Amino acid sequence: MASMVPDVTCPFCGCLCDDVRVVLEGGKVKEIYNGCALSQSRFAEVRRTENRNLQPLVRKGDTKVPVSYDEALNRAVEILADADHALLYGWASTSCEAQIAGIELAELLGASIDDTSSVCHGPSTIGIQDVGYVTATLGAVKNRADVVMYWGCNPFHAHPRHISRYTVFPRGYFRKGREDRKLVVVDPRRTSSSRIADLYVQPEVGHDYEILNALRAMLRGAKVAGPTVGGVSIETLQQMVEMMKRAEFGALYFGLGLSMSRGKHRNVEAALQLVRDLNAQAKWVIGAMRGHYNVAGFNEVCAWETGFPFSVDFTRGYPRYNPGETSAVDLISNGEIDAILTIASDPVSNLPAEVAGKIRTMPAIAVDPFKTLTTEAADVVMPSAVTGIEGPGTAYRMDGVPIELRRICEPPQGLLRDDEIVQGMLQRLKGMGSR
Amino acid sequence: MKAELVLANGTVYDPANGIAGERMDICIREGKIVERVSEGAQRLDLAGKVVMPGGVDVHTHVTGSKVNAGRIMRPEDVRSNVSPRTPLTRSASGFTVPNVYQIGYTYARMGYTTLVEAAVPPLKARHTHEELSAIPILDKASLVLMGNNWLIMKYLSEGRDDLLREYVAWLLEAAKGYGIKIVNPGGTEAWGWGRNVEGVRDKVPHFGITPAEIIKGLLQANEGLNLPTSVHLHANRLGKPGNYSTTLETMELVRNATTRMPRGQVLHVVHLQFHSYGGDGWRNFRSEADKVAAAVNSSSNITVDAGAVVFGWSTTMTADGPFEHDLQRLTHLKWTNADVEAETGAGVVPHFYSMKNAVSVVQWCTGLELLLLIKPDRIFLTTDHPNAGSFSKYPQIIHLLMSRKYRDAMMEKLNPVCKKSVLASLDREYTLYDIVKITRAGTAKALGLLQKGHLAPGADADVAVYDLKPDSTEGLEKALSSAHLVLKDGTTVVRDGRILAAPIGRTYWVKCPPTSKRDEMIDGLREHFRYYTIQLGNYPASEEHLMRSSPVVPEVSS
Amino acid sequence: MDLTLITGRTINQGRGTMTDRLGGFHQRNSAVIQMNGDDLRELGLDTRSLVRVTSAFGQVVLKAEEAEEELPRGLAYIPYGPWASTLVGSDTGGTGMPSFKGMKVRVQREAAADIRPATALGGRADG
Amino acid sequence: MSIKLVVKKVPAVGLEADVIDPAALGKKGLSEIGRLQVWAGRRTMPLADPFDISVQVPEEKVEIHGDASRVKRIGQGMASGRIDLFGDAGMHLGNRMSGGEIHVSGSVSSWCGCEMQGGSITIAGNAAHYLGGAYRGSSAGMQGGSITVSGAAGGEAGCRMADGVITIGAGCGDFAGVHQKGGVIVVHGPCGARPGAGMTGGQLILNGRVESILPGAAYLEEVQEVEAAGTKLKGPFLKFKCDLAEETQGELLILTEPNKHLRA
Repeated sequence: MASMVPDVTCPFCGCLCDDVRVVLEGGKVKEIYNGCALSQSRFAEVRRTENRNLQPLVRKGDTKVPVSYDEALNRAVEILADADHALLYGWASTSCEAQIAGIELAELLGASIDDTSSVCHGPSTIGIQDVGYVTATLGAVKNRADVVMYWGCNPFHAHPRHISRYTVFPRGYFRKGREDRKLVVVDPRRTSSSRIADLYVQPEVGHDYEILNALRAMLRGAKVAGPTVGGVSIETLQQMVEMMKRAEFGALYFGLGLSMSRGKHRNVEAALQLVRDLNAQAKWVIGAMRGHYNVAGFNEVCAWETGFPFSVDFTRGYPRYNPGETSAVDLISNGEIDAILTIASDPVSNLPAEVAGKIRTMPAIAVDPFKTLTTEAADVVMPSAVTGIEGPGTAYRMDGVPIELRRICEPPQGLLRDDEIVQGMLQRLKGMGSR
Repeated sequence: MKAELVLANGTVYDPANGIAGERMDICIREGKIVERVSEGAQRLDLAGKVVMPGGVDVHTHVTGSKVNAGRIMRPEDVRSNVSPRTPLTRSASGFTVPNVYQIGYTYARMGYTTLVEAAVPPLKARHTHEELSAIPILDKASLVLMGNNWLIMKYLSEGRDDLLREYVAWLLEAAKGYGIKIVNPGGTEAWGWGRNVEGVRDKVPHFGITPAEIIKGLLQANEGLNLPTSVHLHANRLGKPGNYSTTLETMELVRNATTRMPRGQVLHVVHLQFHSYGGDGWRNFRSEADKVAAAVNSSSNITVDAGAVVFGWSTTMTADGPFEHDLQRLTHLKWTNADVEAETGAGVVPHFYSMKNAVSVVQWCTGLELLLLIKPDRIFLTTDHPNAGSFSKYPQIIHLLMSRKYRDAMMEKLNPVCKKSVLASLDREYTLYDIVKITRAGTAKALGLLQKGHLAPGADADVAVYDLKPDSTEGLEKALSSAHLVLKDGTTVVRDGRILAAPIGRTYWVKCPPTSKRDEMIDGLREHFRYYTIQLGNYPASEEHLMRSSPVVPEVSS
Repeated sequence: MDLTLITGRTINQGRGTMTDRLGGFHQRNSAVIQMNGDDLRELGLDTRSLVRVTSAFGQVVLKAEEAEEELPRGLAYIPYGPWASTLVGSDTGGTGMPSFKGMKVRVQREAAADIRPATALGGRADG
Repeated sequence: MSIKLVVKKVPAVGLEADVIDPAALGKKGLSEIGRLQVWAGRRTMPLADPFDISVQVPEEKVEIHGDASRVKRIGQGMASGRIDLFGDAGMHLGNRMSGGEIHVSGSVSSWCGCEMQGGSITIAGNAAHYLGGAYRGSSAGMQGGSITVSGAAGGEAGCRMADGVITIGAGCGDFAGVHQKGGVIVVHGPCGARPGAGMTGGQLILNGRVESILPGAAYLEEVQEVEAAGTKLKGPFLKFKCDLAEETQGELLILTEPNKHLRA
């Protein structure tokens, strides 16, 4: 018998769309409405089992054998408690409840904890720590913006409904629709998102800082030597400055094109300062296009629990923060880590190969609903329910709005949630008494 | 055998019950103050110690999206004050933007047992409650921002007081909030376009309504719903030279408003220090605290809190978005802003109050003048944490209030502008009795938390005991920062400044019964949610987010 | 041919990470290098040929294809995944962020070797 | 003679030795020094574990021999005394020091001399990133004292510098003198991209070939020589006002000869 669940929050990208309608049949997801292609895949995968871990595994000799959660949790705690400097990594695609337990576990262990933001928008946060963050919720942009700019990101591929649900197409209180807004796209690639832009600016790769620097200088009335800056003509830059100054409400969304290319946090900082300076004569806000559905949530949880947003080192019993030293890639490549717990992430696939290689040389625990290179490489594997579909929780949208994740169907037989697994490790560690 | 305890021979201060330093026993059973206990009860001899109710902070910014934005933006503040975990406590960090554990432990060590989060955007209430739930030991309540809410301004402009009241009731439950908070009414909405409103008669762009109408409309809804506390108001033109006239005009709006609730006040004006400035620019910037104090003293239905300044670094953070933009243009420090769709906004800017700077010193004088000139049952001690300073500095402010000599010694080190201040002429020295009024008795009453802020039978057994010498301020700050003993619901949580236990505190919120207008209001709400980016069904914060959820159900008036 | 490489998301890369990280869909959509059409033709390649891509940190065999998300000459794009990660160095320049975008790579026609499956990559000693 | 520490074995996860402060060690006897705590990850151990310690005459002078490249925080916050390091040093060498001297015959890792108030650091080899820089969120980096590197430096040398002198014998990475507001930075070798980004004050002098400069660097004139930190540097220099993107600007001086491409 089919039933329809409304207002389901999609646990995939930072848009965290909460208007998905899921049709269930026999307790399984049959199909969904309102979700994008990424959302379709996300809900579809829950039907299949061959790509999932279904049983806790522990390596004995060179094979991994099925065990109970109890045995897997004991082995995991044994590994972590034995380490001089463990790293608890991932956290971006799980609930705040699991993250809260993970931070307490890191503190009790004297370990370091980091989420995927250190290799995503970590540099953006570092830029914010230098100059601040003049932002707004997505609805403020939907209701007021007459100029929307996307810089170094390709929403049609990474955040498919961002443009249609939040910024340029929807009906806002003060804006009727697409015709009421100017769309500007700045990207070295002629992306599909740029096809619908009113103004497309194509810089040379890795010259964002020069362009932003020129825009800021021109905004202050300085004359910038041409004919081009970073492959963009002075006339185009002047056109951008005029358009930005005349905006009633402008919004600049930026992606990894700024935080990953040469300049990294300084690129983002220049964009943050440009938007800050614009507020002297217009009204502008800026927003980071956060990738995973709860990577922003980890930064919020980690900040209220420890004071710092990511890359936190508890080895001295209190939190320390220094991305570039206490961040996952640096800790591992500098050889400072001797055991790793990965949850809701796949570092062996996504981090540089040298780092992935080092992860393979140390005792490793992986918590993930799906088979990944990280779970294949791990010594202890604990499968978990898919948060947001098979387990409830809280997540934070890219603009900081907290939204409930729902459980809409049962996980495969006997699987625990991420937070239950992390709590399991935490209680066992507390049971071992102080070391 | 029920848990029974007697706090014997202490020197008790309980102004709500007229007790000013009497040696008496306080009996406790199962977390409550009781008339008497059985013989077998445990006795604690507190001879020579001062006993008072647990502190109740009426206005502090400790949780939620703008506080967290402050933590994220200021790692330099977070790393300036760290302490490692112990078997009983989590690690603590931060000074003006402390983490949740630092907040709970520091308040508890100071003998505070209840706090009120001063501002919650309803759309992000879930975030506030996740942080409130993480703060150990203290009971909490939070105030819901409504002074720039689109639907409220719409109902006010259409004269639909009935739907307004129903929506306010629904919003309080959706945000699990305890009371109504108004911040720069209309001004933060104007900031949605980069603008502001200038005075209480100024029209809000696109909504055609004035701050005065917003204040009076919400005040009427507050009394119509019999809410336990009054409206808490952050007036227009905060921080502007010459803004005292707006403050007087604002207070005038409620001159003849009344309430049936035991709290007595119809309006609580927050961090009055920031709203008591004269002059027309920074050169002739001066305090008008005496004029503002006179207005408060002459009114019978207004309470205020000080927002007193502490020298050194602070982190200013408020829903008053335009103010923070103006401050950043003045000081060029880093600035975070967060407009919230259809509801409110926020701004965060670090700030340094310098002993050598004339403006900072005038602000310092203004706060103390208000505290010394206004009657002690009408003004409460706050620093609008962390805007004017960290709450951990309350003991220093108490010391300044209790000792003219200490004030004079401090003024020697300051910019000489303080020599010409009203403060320099004030001799008044607070008694301990008055201090208890402005830090627990008065605040609990104004909040309508009738089981707090006093030690008569029936009250919660939240008790703070200090090593205070009766008539000297020597060692005062240390004694107040590190209580001899603190009980929360009868459980010992602090002894000699050390945390012994970290129980979970309650979260108070108001659950108004729906009236006949509920359905009509909900229909309007469903229509209004077209301008949100979250579904109506996912908007309310669920009760599970609250640790020890403690709803208060006001009785329905005709 | 020397090119500047950007790694990043594509919609199918996103779907691939969801449906089956170790399976064919992910490999078909992430073990690819998107290039400008003229660069492809200059190398005498078409969308069935295999290429060997070499950076200062590693090398990997991928399928070449003309970018739908149009690239200027001299620019190449590989979706995130174990194939792209083989080419990325771990020096973060004191920021925590490796250089995922903007590094120099050499692209050559590959006749012999085939695309290695994900399970053979991820920093394997024999990878 | 002084207090001598010879590296025996640095733990696999690295070591943090912020106790190595000449003034503190100078007042202690051998056994007491040996018992001081150092950190390997979350585990503490006595200083005598990773180091062989010998003390002839207790004195505010510490020698460190052997490979200390993975020993962090040597000389952190020191106020007086001297450290001679015959080898490489780890991160945060001499950070927040207010006085005294550190001499390193090898190279140092990142955050060397961060937010130092006074004293001097001389490095015969290279330095990594954030030399004399600011930690995350801090409004100022180096505020006094001097750092002299004979070799090269990494990125963001002198980040948010407020005062003091940094001299780099060879080249440096990107963003030299980023958000500099005072003090003097001199780079003798080739310099990466974007020097003087966000500069609001101070002097940034580049004697080697500069990869590229920002649009916010406004050319003023050519000057024959430059007076910086009490010494005269012979030019000619191209003099720029930098960074026009900020409220105020600092002085960016680039040796003309190797940088003709900048004025093309």
